[in-house]
Amino acid sequence: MDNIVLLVVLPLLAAFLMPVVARSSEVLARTLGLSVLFISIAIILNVWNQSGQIDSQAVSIAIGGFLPPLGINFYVDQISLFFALAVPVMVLLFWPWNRSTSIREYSLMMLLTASASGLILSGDLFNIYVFYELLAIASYSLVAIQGRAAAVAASFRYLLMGSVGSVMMLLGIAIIYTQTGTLNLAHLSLLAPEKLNNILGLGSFALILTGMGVKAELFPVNSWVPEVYGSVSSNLAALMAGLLSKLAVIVIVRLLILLFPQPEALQLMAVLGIMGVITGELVAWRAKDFVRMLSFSSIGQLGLVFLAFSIPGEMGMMAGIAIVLHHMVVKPALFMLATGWRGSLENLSGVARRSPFAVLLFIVLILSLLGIPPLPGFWAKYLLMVGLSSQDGSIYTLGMFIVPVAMIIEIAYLFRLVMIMYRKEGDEAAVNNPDIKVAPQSHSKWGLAIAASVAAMLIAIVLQLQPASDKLVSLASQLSDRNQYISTVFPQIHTVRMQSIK
Amino acid sequence: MNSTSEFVTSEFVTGNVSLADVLPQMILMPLIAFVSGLLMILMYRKIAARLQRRVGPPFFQPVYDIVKLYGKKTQISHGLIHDIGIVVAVGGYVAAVILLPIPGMDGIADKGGIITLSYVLMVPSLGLALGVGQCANPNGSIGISRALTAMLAYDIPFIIVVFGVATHYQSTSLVGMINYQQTHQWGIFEMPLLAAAGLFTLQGMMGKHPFEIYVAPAEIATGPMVEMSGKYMGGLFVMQSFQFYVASVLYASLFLGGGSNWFEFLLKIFFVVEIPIFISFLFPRYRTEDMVRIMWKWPVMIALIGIAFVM
Amino acid sequence: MTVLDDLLLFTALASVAIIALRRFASISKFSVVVYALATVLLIKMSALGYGGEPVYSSFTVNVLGQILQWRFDALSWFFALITLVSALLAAFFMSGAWGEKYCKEHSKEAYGLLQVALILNVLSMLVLLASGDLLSLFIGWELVSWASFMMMALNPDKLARKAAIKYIVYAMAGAMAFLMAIAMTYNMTGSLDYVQVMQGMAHLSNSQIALLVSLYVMGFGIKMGVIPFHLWQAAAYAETPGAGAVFMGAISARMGLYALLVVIVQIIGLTRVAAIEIPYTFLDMQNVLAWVGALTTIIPTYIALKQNDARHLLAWHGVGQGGYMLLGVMISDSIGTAGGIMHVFNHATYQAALFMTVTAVIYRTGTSNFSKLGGLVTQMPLTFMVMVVSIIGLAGIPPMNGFVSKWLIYRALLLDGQPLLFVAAVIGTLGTILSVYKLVHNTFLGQLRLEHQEVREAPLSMLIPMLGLAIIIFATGVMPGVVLDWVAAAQIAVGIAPVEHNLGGIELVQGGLDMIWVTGIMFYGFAVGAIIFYVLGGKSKHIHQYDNYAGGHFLTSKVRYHYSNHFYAGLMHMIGGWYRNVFIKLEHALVSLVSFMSQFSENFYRSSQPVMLVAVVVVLALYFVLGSSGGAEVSAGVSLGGFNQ
Amino acid sequence: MKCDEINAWLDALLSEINEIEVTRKSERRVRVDVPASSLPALLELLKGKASYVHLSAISCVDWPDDEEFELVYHCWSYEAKSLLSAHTRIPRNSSEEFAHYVSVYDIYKPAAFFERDIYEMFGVYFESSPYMEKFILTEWNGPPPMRKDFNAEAYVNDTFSWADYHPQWLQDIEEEGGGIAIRPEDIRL
Amino acid sequence: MSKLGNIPVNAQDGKKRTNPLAGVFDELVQFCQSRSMFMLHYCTGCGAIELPPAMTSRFDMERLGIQPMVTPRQADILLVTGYVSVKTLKRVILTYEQMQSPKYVIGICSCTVNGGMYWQSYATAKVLNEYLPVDVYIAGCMPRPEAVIEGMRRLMRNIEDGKGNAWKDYFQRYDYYLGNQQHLFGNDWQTPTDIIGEARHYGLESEETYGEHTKILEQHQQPLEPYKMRIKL
Repeated sequence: MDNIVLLVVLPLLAAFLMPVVARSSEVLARTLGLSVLFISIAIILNVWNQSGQIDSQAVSIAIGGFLPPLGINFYVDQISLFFALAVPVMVLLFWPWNRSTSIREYSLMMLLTASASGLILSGDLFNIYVFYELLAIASYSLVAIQGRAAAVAASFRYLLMGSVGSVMMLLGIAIIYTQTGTLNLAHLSLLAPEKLNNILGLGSFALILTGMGVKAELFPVNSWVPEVYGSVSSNLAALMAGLLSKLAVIVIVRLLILLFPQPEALQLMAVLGIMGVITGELVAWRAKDFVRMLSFSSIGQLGLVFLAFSIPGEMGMMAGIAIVLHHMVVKPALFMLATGWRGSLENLSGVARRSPFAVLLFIVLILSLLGIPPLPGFWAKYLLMVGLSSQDGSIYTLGMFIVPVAMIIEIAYLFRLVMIMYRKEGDEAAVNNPDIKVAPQSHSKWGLAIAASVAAMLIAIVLQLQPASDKLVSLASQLSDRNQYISTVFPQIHTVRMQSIK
Repeated sequence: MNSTSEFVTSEFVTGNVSLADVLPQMILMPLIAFVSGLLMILMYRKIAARLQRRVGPPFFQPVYDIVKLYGKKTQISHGLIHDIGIVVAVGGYVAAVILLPIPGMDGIADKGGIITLSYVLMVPSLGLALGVGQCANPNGSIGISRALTAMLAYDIPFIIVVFGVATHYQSTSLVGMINYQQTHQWGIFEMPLLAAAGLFTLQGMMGKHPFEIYVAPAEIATGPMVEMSGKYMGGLFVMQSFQFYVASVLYASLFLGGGSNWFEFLLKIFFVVEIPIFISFLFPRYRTEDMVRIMWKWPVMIALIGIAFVM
Repeated sequence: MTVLDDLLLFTALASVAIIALRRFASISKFSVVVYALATVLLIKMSALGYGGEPVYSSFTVNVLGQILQWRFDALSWFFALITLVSALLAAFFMSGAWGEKYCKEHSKEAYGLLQVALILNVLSMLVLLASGDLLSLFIGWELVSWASFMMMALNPDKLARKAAIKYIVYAMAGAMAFLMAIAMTYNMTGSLDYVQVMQGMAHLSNSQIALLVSLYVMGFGIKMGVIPFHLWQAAAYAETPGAGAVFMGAISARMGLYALLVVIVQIIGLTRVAAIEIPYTFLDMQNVLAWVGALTTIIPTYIALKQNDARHLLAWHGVGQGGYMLLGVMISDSIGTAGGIMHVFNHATYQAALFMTVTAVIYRTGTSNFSKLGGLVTQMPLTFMVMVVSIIGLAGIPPMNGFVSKWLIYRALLLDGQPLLFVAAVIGTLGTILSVYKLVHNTFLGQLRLEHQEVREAPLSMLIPMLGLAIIIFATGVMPGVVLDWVAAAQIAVGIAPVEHNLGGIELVQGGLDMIWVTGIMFYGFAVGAIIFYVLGGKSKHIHQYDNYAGGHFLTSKVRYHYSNHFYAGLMHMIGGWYRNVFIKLEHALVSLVSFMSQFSENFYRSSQPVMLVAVVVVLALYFVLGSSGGAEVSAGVSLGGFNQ
Repeated sequence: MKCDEINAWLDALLSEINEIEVTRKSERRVRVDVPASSLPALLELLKGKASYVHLSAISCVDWPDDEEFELVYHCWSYEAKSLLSAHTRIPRNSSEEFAHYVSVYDIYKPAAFFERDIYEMFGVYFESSPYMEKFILTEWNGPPPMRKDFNAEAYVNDTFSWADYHPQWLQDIEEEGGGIAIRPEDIRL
Repeated sequence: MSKLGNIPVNAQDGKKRTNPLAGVFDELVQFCQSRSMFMLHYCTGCGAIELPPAMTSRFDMERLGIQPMVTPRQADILLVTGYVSVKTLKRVILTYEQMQSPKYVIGICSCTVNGGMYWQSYATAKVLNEYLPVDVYIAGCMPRPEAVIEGMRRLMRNIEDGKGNAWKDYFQRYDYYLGNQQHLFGNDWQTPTDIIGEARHYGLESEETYGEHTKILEQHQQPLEPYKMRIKL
């Protein structure tokens, strides 16, 4: 169980070692990263197998034997383990296989892996900040390293927003620290009802939300998204849209559950989520470019996620997790399809004749994204709607009307695209369009395979709806269970508290 | 609702009609209708002549015309549908008159009621329209398009009147309505506004001046009749006599209490048909859109006010 | 395994098989067999049509605390019968010559896809009809929408693609309204099972019911194409490939009515709907819905009148006839609902037949444009006959079946004392008569064009289903009791008193209808007419179409002596100005609004000073936070403000 | 511009052109005799510069003795309210089938109608006129009937037959009980 | 040279009726035919102006059962009211052929008899009964309404007596009429009506129906077979 720490340590080491090793043997350096990833996956699978009880009981690991609140700890429950697994798996899937890739990029990928794993596992606010910064630096550099001028510009913008975000976050953490004197999450959680249930706590939440929101594509701080996704390789875009944004979301949610019990915090998140949904979808409606369309759609989906998590109670948690997981697999798959389909939408005219399978996959994926039953996306959306309608607040009612409108807009632009793809040969629009500069390329087999497996996974979930829904319920209940977190980290406190209640 | 307590029921309604009862009526009713219709046509032409200070046709002129037309040696057909159109046009009216109760004979009036009747009355028009269509003469088609427009124009007030009457009597059975009127009071006294609107629509239904734009002899060469010769034309003459009869009997049944005996009945129907005839020779012709406009304005308005009183 | 399991499983397997076999030539025959077998399975459940107990599926899914279940009751059975028979006839229709031509014109693949689309439509409709709770209803609903979309999208023309996109956006809007309604229902009643929801509904307030009804009706109404959501349907159905249009026109939009019957009539109950008063009017919600139905009969029918393409004309009528069904159901007495439900059957028969005839005409002549047709009756007499029978049904004139259902609706409106609705219904019927005459005249009557002189009758594979439908239209017109049996059972299933009927129609104290007598008398009349015509009149000679009165003009094949352009000119002088395309403008305005908002949002993402934006937003967020805390702890707020600088 | 001014101006204009003869018959009637070669130029001038925008008619007069056709172009000015008739003479060309002249269709569009008529009736072929084909006499195959050398009586006698005169018509009628109420000689005119 | 009143109507109806009732019936029909005449006045010339007074209140034709009709299909009498130019004659012939038998032609005004004041005109047909079988001529320039009505009554008497059979002559001597028509209109003359087919259909043909002119006609004629309603799968 303790070797879970290796998930952070090994990639970190690899990241620093790789440039060094590369000087002697390039091949070794290249394999080093991969082997670390494989080892990470093996570790997690091992942990999962060993401790079957993790479904019901989370585990806290004190690093270096120092117990929290003084020491730092990793908190391992289903959701964090799942994401910890997702990190190496997805990094592996979207690994820059290209032979010409510089070793620095591999190194940065390893850094990304390490920081992402750390971020999801940390049980400590300061560590979260540190890993977040690491993650941010890794991703700025990864964007910038793409080499293209547009990528550099995008990276700079990303950097600006990210650093402002970091400052905000640091500010928030500082406020929390001044208020409570601790940064351990479990400890904070114990103190929160007294110390943070006030205006300062709320303010710190707002700051942390804005800071983390930069990564999580939260509404006001997401204007980097389209440019970055548009200028980087599809692999990286898939990784960022699919994985990194979700990690940030999960961290925010965890903080929200543990530290900020105020309803205003939820409302703030709901407002920003709604704004994200509506602006993202609206702009995507006008997008003339496939990747840009996906980026804005991604913003919209993240808005949905925030809206879902802002619903108090388990229903919201379930809806949020469902959307997160669904988007986490679907969006990367879409980005993989985008590899062949860059450029103007008009480029894709009649593409269905050349690559029918890719278009079919595309349709399945967007159907699920839109929430068409019985595909998994529907159940997520269903939970969201039920959750929204169960709340009284006007903001949720607004959300309940905004989400369908957003979906209608989304279907309009996505199926407009599908229709373009199925255009007849010799269509006058296709022939005379000045926008067409590049002919669509064929997809890499790897990208198609990923998309196909995702589609297959979606269908498999449909066939196994019952177990999948059970799993979702247990995930949600564990994530939303504050007491379990506290009692896992501080077993003794829990018992004391229980006794005192009795 | 001023007559809810006096709920119209008819002893005929629940009784089963046997074919043996109906069979003689099936022969007699069209015959009566035909003969009365011929007389009405004669009256129409006579009144026209007298209004124009002419002598007018001899008594048997309608018969002469029909016999002559059927006696034509040669006649052209534009195809089977042309023939069938005439058959349906005549046959539809034959069916319609059996649905119209007259003194002593109810036909199958209680099997249909007034809604059915008003839709059966569309069958001849449709049949004729099909027949004319096959003539491949645009004059005919224009005529039919105008005739159907005219039907749209006068059917809306007509149907409002029918609704008002049926609501008033709480029944769609013509037999029931007539019985009620004979035992109580004529519809025209209970629903004067509806009766007035009904008279207006009657004018349109008869297809005479001022609403005869669809035949417009000088402009579209009598429209639907343009390619009709011999027995085809004769069929239309027969149909016209039925048309007069049906319109007047319907009106008499709805508002004038039908007829308890033959004398009264004939007096009523000839009186009813006389009014539109007089009107028709005093007015020039309306264009199609003006006809639609006038039909949708005055009778509809009057009938709606009438309904407001009845409801 | 119940029969329902068999049916669903069989259809599902058949869809898989058809998808797999779609490139083979024998697919058309195979699919006919499939639909025939499915129909047999359905007939095995025919006890349902006569008041039998509902048949449950043994297959359930437990997901997220919901038990999804499937069952068939009389209403489902009635709709399923129409679905399967339409599918069977459509499949038969496309199995022969039409299919070959379609393969030649498009491709074998396209034909296979059409078959796939058809079976998927049937499957999804069966799933929808079998749904036993709101969630499974929604799933079926969406499946139907997407299957329909697939069918529509098969036509690669630009117009068709546009129509399909429009459809799917509308359908999504409907589905979203439905989903919202389901979510609310769940939260209000705690369940989505029909029975429990029904019990839960009793405790809801009128305003809650009003909200639910509005949402549900919007969801279902979009599918039915009721005003103001009628814009998508006609173009979408008309542009569907021939045989597909037959099926779609017959039944697809009626799924909306099914859902409406289940949810509004059965679960919520029309008495609850009627109890909702609309403020500042004399109307209640039920009246409003009835008026929606009435307007739906009028407006699309008169739009149909202006069409110049047979397929579009028919499709617009499909929309209009949906209004009758809604109107009938909303009268809420046993006769009216019987009329509404029966009209589904009747409409399916004649609409399918009409689309088949038009498709046959297109098959032979290559066009359905009125200005390019005419005089085909001599070349395609049987097709003409089918069309005449069907248009008589569509126009609601005795003795065809359309009359019976419309009669029931009129009768119910009379009994209910609804003069304006009654007039509206009649205006719709009259408009129908006008436009069906335009249809039959401009395709089959009038002058035959030179290029159509060698046109032949539709091939047998297309004729057989057409003639079959014509027989059904007539037979159920003469003996409406056959259908009324099923309708009555369906009425019981949705909790309405069944209509009292006999084989010939309705017996009512205040004036009934006996179609056997009426038809008998009509045919007696025709016989008399025929005697007068054929026996008393002399011999006639059949002449050439150029031997025609033209004011002394000599007609030749060079002269087009035919009236099809601007058909109801006089009427259009009067009402032409009333066609203002209000709804189209409304739609455009909505799109423009979205476009405007989209541009507005785009500005945000284009902002060149993102950091400033972030700062502004943080300040705003803090302001929100402080504001929501009621202005307490001002000092803290000030200090935070200081930090921010 | 007033009528007088136009007239004065027109007179000045015409006086400058050679070979033409202008006769002002009244304030609103001008006759211009012009050689065939300069007629189109004159018309061009009239239309373009002198407001004679309306060609009311073209008439043709057959002068068999002179072996000439006289063509008269009637032009109307709405501003001057005056009618100008341009007379020209073209050779009759009796030996050939047609006389020839140029069309003024490109100046006055209505000329097509008149030229077609003259072609049919007089056999004057107008070069570059758009419709030089049969017009009113669709059944006519003979020579142009309005030429003075066309003998209509001979043609009619040649083509048609006549009903017999029935001298006893009055007796027949009187036998049947009819008759003439007022005899022709009693009619006072 | 044609002679009115001398029209050789060779054959009566093909079959002789033996049933005495049938004879009564025929007489009834003839009587009705004479009492109900729908006229189509082809207003070719000045004579047309005499018809309105004949129809309206002063003289009232309707008391004789005569009323105007607007299409040849419905009409029994063709009134040719004045000179007939060659071009008009074509239309007159077409109109006549489109009328349904029994049908009658009345030539009003002297122009129809012998060209009248247009006797010299190269464009006017002179003797109408060379091209159509004329039942009655009403001479005069123009005849008064009384004369018109008298002419109508003459026609009525003829019909009643079974003498108004000029229409049969058109079928039976079609070749003669066609020859005259071709003389004026040229050899490619034809109408869309199929007179020969009609004569065959109703048994009205005779030997003189056919001849050299009909042969010319058959060479030029567009086929006039009607489109048969038929089921060709």
